[in-house]
Amino acid sequence: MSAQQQISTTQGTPEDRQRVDALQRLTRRLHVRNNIASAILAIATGLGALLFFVIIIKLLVDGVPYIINPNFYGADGTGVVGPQIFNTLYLLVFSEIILIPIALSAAIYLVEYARQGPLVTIIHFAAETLAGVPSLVLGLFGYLVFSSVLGFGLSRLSGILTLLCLNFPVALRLFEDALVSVAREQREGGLALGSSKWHMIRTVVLPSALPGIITGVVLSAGKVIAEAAALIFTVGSANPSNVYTLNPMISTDNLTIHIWFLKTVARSVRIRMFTRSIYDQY
Amino acid sequence: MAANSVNAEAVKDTRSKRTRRSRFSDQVAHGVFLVCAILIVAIIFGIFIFLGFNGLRMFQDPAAKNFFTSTNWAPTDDVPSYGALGFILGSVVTTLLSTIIVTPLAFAMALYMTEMAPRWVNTLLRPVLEVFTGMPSVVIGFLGLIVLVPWLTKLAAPIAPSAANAGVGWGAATVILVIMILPTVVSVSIDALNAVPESVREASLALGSTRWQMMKNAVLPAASAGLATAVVLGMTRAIGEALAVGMVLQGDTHLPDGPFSLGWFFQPNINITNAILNYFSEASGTERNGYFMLGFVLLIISFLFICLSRYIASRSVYK
Amino acid sequence: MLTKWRIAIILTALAMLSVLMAACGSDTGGTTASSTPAATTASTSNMACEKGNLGTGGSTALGPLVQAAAKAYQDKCSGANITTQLTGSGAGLKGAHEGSLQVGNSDSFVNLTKNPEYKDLTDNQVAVVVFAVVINKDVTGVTNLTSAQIKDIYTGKTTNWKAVGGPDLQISVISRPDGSGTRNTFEKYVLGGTKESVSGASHSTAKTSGDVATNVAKKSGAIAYDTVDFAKKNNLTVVKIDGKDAIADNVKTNDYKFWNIEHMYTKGAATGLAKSFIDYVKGTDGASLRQQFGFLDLSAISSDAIAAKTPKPKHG
Amino acid sequence: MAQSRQALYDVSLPIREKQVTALIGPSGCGKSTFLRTLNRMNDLIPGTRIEGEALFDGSNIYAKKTDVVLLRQRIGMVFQRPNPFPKSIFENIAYGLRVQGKSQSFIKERVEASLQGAALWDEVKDRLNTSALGLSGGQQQRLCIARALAVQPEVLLMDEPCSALDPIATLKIEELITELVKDYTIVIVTHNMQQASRVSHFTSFFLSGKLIETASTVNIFEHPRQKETEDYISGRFG
Repeated sequence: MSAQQQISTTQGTPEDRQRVDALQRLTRRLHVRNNIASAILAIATGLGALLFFVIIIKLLVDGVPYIINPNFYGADGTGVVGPQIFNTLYLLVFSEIILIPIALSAAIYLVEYARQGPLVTIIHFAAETLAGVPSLVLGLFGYLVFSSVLGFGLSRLSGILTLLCLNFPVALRLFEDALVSVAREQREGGLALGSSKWHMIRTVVLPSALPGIITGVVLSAGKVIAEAAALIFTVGSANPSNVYTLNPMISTDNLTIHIWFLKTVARSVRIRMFTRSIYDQY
Repeated sequence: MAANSVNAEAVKDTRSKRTRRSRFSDQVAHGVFLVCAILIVAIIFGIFIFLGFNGLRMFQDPAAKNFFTSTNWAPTDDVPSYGALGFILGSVVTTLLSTIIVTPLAFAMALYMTEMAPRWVNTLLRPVLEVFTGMPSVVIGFLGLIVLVPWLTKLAAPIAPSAANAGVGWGAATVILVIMILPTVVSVSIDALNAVPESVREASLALGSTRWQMMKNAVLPAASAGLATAVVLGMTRAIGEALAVGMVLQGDTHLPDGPFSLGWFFQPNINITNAILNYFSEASGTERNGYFMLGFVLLIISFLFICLSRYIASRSVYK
Repeated sequence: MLTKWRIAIILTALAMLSVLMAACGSDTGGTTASSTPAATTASTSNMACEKGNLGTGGSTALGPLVQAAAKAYQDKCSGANITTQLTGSGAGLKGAHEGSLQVGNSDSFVNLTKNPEYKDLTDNQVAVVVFAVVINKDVTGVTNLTSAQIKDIYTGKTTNWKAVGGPDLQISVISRPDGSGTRNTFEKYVLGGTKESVSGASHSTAKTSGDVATNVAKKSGAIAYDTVDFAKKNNLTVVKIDGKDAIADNVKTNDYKFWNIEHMYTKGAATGLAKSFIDYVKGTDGASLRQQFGFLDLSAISSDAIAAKTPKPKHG
Repeated sequence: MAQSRQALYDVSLPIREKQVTALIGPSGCGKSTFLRTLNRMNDLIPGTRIEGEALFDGSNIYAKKTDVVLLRQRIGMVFQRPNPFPKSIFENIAYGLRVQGKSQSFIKERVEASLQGAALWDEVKDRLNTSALGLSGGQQQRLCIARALAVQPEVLLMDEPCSALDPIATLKIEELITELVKDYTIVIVTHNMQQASRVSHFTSFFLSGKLIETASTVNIFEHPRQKETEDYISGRFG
């Protein structure tokens, strides 16, 4: 930009001069305060960031030697996590298989079918409340309902169902966002062609919302991989020896429970070492 | 002509059949979706009912009447006592303390990142924050155990009652909670600050405020509801955090001896989640219901937090 | 949305990485698992194999035996999946009662006065476990403790090793949690029915047998109780109780009192895989495993000794 | 920031004290950008580059030693859309004074004076503590003017202050401007030529980032010297 302009004011009157001088002194003080505050903010951010980076670096430095060691993934003996990785993935895959259709259906209902009203408010409130329930409490609930009352025992199935409770509100929210973001015109275009609502949703809304749905799936997957408290009472903390099966009724531990169990139950130095690298799989 | 009309009939017929079928499938789909949506309500009701029923059943036992008033949790004594106040105190103290530490730090980070930081800082820090928001709590607890606890043991030995145990307890738990909830509170605060329209900032600057005055007097008040929500969310997370905190608390069922003091923060201590985590699986009878009751207490507290955050959010100016 | 996507990509990449690694892991893992069958028991078998899933859990003292037996059983009988949780006797009984486990392993009899609801559990006695009082290696000169001395330590009356003939060193008392079968046995047969009542900074609770072993080895001036087997395998110093060594001969006659019968409780009578597996643990097939993990056979114990450990049914 | 583009070329324009100077021109002609250079609000847009100088009170606004905060305290601004803070009416007006750390009694006095100056006092005097967001659009805009007046600036920049308002509210603002000019130097950007002719003493016509013509309002509307100006004023394009 190139510009030249001039604003003229009264040069002369002493009152004006005085006023400007006073303002000048004031702003100088303000600048000092501004600089102090900015420095404090920057330092706080620096400290926070330092904390996070130190943790990441610590995990990487301690974990990588195990990550690249194939024995680490073995099935048998101390200091191997082959079964735990398998179980983490098992829980991940099957909990998503149950979660996706249910949460997606609920999201479709809320976005496409439901009229604004008490029901929708209740469902949203329920979802928000469920999202705030501590996972340990969900674990107690899972133990009561799935392990004891329904008789699934300590099993992968109980764990998967508990994970469904844990992830339902998260996935519902993300799926809803994904569906809402599909443009109105696209829907109307579909309906105008005379297709039924469900047909329109299947052929128009779902494909357009796919990226958002995938985001929801991946984010809920992150929660499954990280979860432990909800699973301790529902899938247990031990493995049968032939763990590589799809059998949903057996009790198995996952990576996070494994670390917890080792740290509180079996503390041997060697085992302690390898758990550091768990984050890296995550 | 006749052939034509027959054809038309046939076409009409198949068409109506198809519409009927599609209308039917639409209704089935609608029903299924409704059931799935209702399921979430059923789950949350189920949680309240099952935990509440099992938890409140403990009060059939007259020994449980001091649940909220005593700190003596001794379920296997000859005269059992079910005072859970110590657990509740532990959860409340660590949660409040970590919130008090996190709040200014998180607001400072969020302000810096939204109002002042060069772009590369955000590019670098945002993904880190997101990853830490989803970090397994076990990993943090584990790091706490191998890094923080030995370090605190050395540092806090002079003020702790037992030098060997000085690293564990409420102090370590508070630090762990700070690491656990800081990313959440920062992320939500950043969203709240970003929701404040640029015009508010312009208005402040045009009136001759410095950037700091703009943040303090215009942006923070405008984002106050969102920021409060962030803090409440952090507290919800903190009060329910189990494994990471349990790993560094290492207390049994009793508060330390003596009056509440600084030393309490640097010796094995207790909270609600640690009690459930360690003793639920072995408990039976009234004690078992006692742990359900503790779970129910957690549930109620987090429910109140959710209600609070909803109330705050409903009052927010910018969404 | 953009950040979400970035995270999504990071997570997907990591997830795929771990799938890849797990795939490699399970390849090698599968072969190691199947290449180490329990050859010792292969020939003697005339047992009936059962298929299905069995969740066992509870006592951390009995746990290693059950785990090893489960592995041997599964190697022999494909189609059986047996899991063993090491969570404590109380948890085993509770699990069996509430249905989260099919078999509850316990170091002690069900206490029906305290837990009347457990009357639905059926007792299956499988072996005898011997416990020991163990001390940290710093405590020199202490080789024997009387029941009374141990009682004083665990009720907080004695706080220094000097009082029982040891060095001038604070006693660090390690307990097991309430509900632990080991603790019940300890209180009943060593403390003579008195409850432990130590608290404060010199007291700590170890959740499992393995945890006890680690803590005693680590903590200066520590005293604890654990199974003889864990004590031996972790090279802990075992003390005599009332002058009696923790050896089989003293147990058979009940001269050494700190032992108990190991139980595998089932809800109702054991059937199917549960019955088959319990028979395996206590039968001839499990003999070598029992020996390996330091358990004595029930048949080796005098009937008087057994009777002394069995709770008398109440009169009236 | 996909594209960078020069918004203004060789603009040279005097602004006279205690007069209303109107900047007119079609959308995107650079008149708002020009206005924002006068109190350096364009600093807020990342990647802006400025050459040349703007003289205010004898010194260059773009000189290195210029204190932007001081500058903005002396040159107030009213924006296109009313942008009250989500605070009470009183706190909105008091904002700039609090920034300057004035005493409470002084603030009270100034708040009333500025609200009266902005012809809003009678409408809001009974509800000074209610939220400013509850006011109508026209009231909000007058509130923003009052807010700018409260700190007693020497110059008032107005960026299409009426574009988001209905005709009645617009009329009120226009009346207000003619009142204010007795004490303030006002620069107003408007796309509404009638408005420019009603309120301003001098008018400058911008087109594609260039200053085409600047003259007294009467002259520019009745005897435009440039062809483009004439075309625009007579409504032949724009």
